[in-house]
Amino acid sequence: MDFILQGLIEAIKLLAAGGGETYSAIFTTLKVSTISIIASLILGIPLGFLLGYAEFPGRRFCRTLADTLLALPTVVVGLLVYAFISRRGPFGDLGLLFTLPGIAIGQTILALPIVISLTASAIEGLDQRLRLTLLTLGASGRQLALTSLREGLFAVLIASVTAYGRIISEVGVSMMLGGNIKWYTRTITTAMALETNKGEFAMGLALGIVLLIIAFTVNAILSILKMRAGI
Amino acid sequence: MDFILQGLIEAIKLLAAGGGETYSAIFTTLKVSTISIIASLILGIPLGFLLGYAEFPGRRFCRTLADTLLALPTVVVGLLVYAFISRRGPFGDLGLLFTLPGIAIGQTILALPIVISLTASAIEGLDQRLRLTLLTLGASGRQLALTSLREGLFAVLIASVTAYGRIISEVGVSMMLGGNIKWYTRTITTAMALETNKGEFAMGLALGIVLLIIAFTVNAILSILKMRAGI
Amino acid sequence: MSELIYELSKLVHRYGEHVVLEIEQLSIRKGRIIGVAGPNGSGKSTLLKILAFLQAPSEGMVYFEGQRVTFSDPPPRREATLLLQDPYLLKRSVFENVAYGLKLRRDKNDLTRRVGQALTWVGLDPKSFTHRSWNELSGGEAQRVALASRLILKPKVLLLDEPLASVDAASAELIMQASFRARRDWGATLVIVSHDLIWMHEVADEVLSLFNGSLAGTGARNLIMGPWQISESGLWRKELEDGQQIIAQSPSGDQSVAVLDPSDVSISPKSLEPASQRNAVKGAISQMIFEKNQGKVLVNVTADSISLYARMTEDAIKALSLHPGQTVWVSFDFDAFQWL
Amino acid sequence: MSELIYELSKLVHRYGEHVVLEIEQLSIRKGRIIGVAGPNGSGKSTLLKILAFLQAPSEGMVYFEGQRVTFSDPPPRREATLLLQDPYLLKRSVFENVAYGLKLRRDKNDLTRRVGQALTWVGLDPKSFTHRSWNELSGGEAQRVALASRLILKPKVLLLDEPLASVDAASAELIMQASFRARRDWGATLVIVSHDLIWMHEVADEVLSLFNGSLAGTGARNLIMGPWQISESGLWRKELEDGQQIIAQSPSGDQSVAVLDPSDVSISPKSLEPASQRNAVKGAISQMIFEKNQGKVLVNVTADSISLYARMTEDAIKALSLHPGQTVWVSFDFDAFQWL
Amino acid sequence: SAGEPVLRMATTTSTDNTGLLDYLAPLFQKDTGIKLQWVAVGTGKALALGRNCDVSILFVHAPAAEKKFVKEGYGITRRKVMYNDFVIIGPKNDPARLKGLSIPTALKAVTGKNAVFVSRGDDSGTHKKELSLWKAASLQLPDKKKWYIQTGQGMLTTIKVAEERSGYTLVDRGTYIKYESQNQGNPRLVILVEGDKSLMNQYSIIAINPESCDKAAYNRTLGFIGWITAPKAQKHIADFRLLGKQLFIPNAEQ
Ligand SMILES: Nc1ncnc2c1ncn2[C@@H]1O[C@H](COP(=O)(O)OP(=O)(O)OP(=O)(O)O)[C@@H](O)[C@H]1O
Ligand SMILES: Nc1ncnc2c1ncn2[C@@H]1O[C@H](COP(=O)(O)OP(=O)(O)OP(=O)(O)O)[C@@H](O)[C@H]1O
Ligand SMILES: [Mg+2]
Ligand SMILES: [Mg+2]
Repeated sequence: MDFILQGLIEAIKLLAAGGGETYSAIFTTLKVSTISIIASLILGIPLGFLLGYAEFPGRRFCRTLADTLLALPTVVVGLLVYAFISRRGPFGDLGLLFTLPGIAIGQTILALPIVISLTASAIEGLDQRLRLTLLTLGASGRQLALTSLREGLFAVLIASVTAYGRIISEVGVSMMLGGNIKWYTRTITTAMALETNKGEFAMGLALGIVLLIIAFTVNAILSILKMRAGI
Repeated sequence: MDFILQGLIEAIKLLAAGGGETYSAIFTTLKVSTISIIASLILGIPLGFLLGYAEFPGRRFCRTLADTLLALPTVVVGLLVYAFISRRGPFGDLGLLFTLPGIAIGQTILALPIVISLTASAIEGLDQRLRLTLLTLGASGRQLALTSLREGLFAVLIASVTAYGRIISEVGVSMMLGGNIKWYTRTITTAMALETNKGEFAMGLALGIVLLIIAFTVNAILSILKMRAGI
Repeated sequence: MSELIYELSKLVHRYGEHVVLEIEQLSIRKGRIIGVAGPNGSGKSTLLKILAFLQAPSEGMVYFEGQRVTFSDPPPRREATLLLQDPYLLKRSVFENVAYGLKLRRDKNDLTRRVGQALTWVGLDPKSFTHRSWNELSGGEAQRVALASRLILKPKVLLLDEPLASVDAASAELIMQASFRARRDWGATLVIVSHDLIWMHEVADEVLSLFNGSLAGTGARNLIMGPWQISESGLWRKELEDGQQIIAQSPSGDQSVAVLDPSDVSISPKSLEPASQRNAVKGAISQMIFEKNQGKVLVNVTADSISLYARMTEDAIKALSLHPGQTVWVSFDFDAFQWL
Repeated sequence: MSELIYELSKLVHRYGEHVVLEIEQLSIRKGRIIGVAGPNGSGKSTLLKILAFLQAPSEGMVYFEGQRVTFSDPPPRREATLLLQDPYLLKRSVFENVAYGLKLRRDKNDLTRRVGQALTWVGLDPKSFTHRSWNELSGGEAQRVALASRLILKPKVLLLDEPLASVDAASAELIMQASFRARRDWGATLVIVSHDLIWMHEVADEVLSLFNGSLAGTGARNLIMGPWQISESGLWRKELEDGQQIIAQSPSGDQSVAVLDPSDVSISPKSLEPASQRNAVKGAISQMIFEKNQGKVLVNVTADSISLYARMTEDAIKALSLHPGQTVWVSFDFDAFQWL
Repeated sequence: SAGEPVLRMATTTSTDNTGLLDYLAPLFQKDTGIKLQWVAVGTGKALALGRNCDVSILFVHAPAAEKKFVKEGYGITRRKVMYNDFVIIGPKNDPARLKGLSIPTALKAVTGKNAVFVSRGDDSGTHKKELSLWKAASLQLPDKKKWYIQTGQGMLTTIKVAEERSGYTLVDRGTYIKYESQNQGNPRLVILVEGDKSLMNQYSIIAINPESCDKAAYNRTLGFIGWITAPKAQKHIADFRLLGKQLFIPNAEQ
């Protein structure tokens, strides 16, 4: 029990200290998660839109597949990507294993089903009249997509927030593909896992709190932006 | 690379074998994840509904908080719950540590923000006229909630699917609170982590595939039910 | 005289800073059918939402059956049911939509029969409609399903916001019948908003006019839109496209809308010249409508782009032997206008 | 004779198994204003959606400006714009809503002025409306914003589905003006669906009637709803509540709707008795409407719960000196009915 | 299985990953009727679980930390069970030429050549041993050096990193044999330095002090300690093999 309080104190100390291992992990986390969320949104939103709007055979199956992949465990992602980017893998020569881009690839794959599934249901949930109205006003396919996304912005935002939460909180992929290498690929979560395994529960919790503070900051900024935009 | 193919073969073997360690882990996973998803839906849907519909001071802050908690790492949940149910913790006497109910508590906490946030935005996304229509037809508060959820069923379903994906794929909580005890609290994901740690990548992947087959089955059933219901 | 069901007093409603409703006093007696007319944005829907207890007014008091309605306590919402201007159907079958309110009240006796009856009231054949899904309906059919789901509740008060929008002529007739039936069978009080003045004068005991949020007498009104130009003489002038003109005293702005009481308008089958204080406009009779409640006739004259109503007695019409299609001269005073 | 803009041939549209539209042949000439009337569910909106290329017909051909429209290739959607029956505004300001279509076309010259102009056409003051949000509008205001966002596009074809629903009288007039302006200024062709027959006869060059998905001549129609009862003589009978009755030959079912051409109905100011093959119903004239395009007068007689139109010449009216409010006898043959 | 007496143990990953406990637990249950359940975690976490009374017995290999644990009163009756040894492994081509060197010279050679060295960096028994080796060689810990990679992960994962980076690492023999077996006896990393006395890896068993944890199943704990240190179980340990190689050498003091 007492390590909870200790963890809080420790968290403040960590943040107050400035520099050092914690800040290295914070920056690594921010760097990787930013790349991953951007990549997964760029890939996922158009796919989600297609899945939500377009009519094509097998659409229902694709939807079920995307929903299934919400259950993709980090370990599986880690293993699969590892198979491709390890020295013995087809992309071994790129030297991506145990690097930040390596982690980003894994995290992007992890977050993609979330972005796709939630975007698709956001689009499916839109008022039927929207599509007709846009076509009637002369929207082309791309314009239809952009405006629909903008009208469903609120729901697309929550998809992004959910995906970001998944990315920033995951351990398995960072551990396997990043290697938790100190000063280099150690993220807050891998550091946390390490401290916990060492029995340094207070320290583990402190890092967790630091992570949540970061997440809160990101979400608070988003919330203010949303309020400004009147959503 | 080769372990991917190996993993596929291994997965088929595991499932074909019947009984044994794998089936024990499958049943454990199904048992725990079912409890967790039901608990998180029972707790999360009403809270999400309140957050999406009710007007109260601090609502925006609560929303941001819920969004933040989407980034709750499994390790933090594990540590916090551990603090309470460890022998030295306030609920130590219940002997929940290293048991399935122990894991379920952690997973429920992990999934709650997903259920709450996605339900809240599903409710916020509902047509404004729905609320007025229901009031006009004489719906009481509870009836208003139930019908709104039913009208937003599609979005609430995707919340559940996302939460289920998170629950069934997580490792950290099961590891920390369940202890990965063979025949007892070992789930597919903790077994997977163990195999991977042991360097048995093919076996790890095989378990991952088994997990995804389970998730696919669940989602396919859901998809058929949705189709029947005409959603 | 029957008792009052509603009493509104010193009612003000604002959206933001903008006052959209300001009613000093309004009483509605039990069992009456009240029509509410008025241009777009005059506050009709806002008034109905307040009467349905869906919206608390910014200021003022609402009494329902003599009781002050506090909008913080759950108000007596089940007593009054509103058909929204833009009706919404639940994503279910027609049957479920119509039966929904009864199910909420755990009143499940004889549902099939009652749903069928309610559908028949609005002119929908139960056989072909009960099992349709909400999205397999045309606009007018959906509108009528929404109405049926209110009628079936047999509420004390029925508030209908534009029940005729996108409904066909036969249904307009049926909705009128349904309104009468509601009053006759279960003593309902009705408040109906519509832009179809003819229909409304047939169905309603009394038609309230709302202008800019205020009650402005009863009955139909002529509206003449701007732009108005100031003329040399200091009077304001609206030019019609055929060169005729309408002259008015002091509008509140060059885009003001002039309101003219049809009772202030006369019609002559013989040529009239504009006089010093009186407009004369040449046009053709496009419609003549009998106002049942007043026993008078509204004559609608179209002059170029403008359409004006004059209210006349049957005798005057007979005397002048007016008929639709006839060319006539309409006259009214420069100062007969109210301004919006 | 100007060229054709639309040609429809052997058109069939189904929802599931249910045929809702079946048009053997329909041509629309450039620059015409075509009205479409018909009861709810007769297929009007479906027809407009096909003309707007939003929906491919189940069968048949659509030609636009002489070209066969293939709905699989992107059809010429920018040439024809449809105002939906249940209009939808984007969750943006009024300005953004009205400017949206122009922005899609990357046509951003002078936007403020053009948006202001389009708003003025529909009777909304740009100053007070441009900056409002989509959800700060009354029903009729929203309807008119939706219309403005179509007018601003100056499309070759304007398809308006119930533009008058929930719009006030002044706006109805303005919408008529806007329709004429669209034809005059940029040669637009218009197809307008409305239940307001009077308005439609004023605005349209020609009014098509749809019944059960088929074109059924032009002009207004009387509808007499069931139930019909079989009488001893083998004829069918509808009883009015005041004891009068209407007799018909062979309806297709006891709930059938009878359609009666107003030209087949006569009116007499003197008492008439039902004859062997002819109905006579006593009622009162409630309206008289001048049909500009036909130069005839529609006389609307209300008999108990039924309302019937008779089409008469001006001279006949003058001769009988009919006027609203007057008690009259309406007569028509037993076999004058068509059945729905 | 609800009625079965259960003994809960926290242990390090090596005893679990090698399969030793899977092999011993059924034998123990057959002899005593007690069901052994174990949680395989890092040494530090194992000690923390012991401190919090979540397990009744520890089976770990970090002598210094263990002594401290007992001294603080959390543990009681610490008994040696078995040992194996640590070895330094590296790529077959041995770029820093470590083969056959003594431990201190080998570490100096690594430092001198900036050769990649992969460290567990997780406070595990192995990590603690490695730290003590740097100290014994009078070398400063090369934290933050580019060639010194601290994984903070388990042994096999750390070996994978070393393999990927063609680096050296310190490993316990049991895990190395497991690694060898996974690579069909033809691993990329081979043993280069071994046999030094300082490389001994002692596993001990500690009972949780029933005075500090009233819920600890002290009787069963004593039962297990008695069983595993007895000659019969000691022989089982000696018999436990992988690829035909013995992984642990029992050394319980009778
Ligand atoms: N949510 C809102 N926020 C701000 N202003 C609003 C809002 N809703 C309505 N208004 C404004 O309030 C006024 C009254 O609106 P209301 O809907 O009551 O008019 P109405 O008489 O029903 O008009 P219509 O005939 O067009 O339905 C209008 O000027 C409208 O622009
Ligand atoms: N999506 C749909 N699925 C099945 N049936 C439909 C669907 N949409 C419309 N219908 C049916 O098709 C027929 C024609 O509909 P349509 O909307 O064209 O009628 P309408 O003439 O526009 O009627 P209204 O005056 O009520 O708007 C109706 O009987 C309606 O019930
Ligand atoms: Mg309104
Ligand atoms: Mg329609």
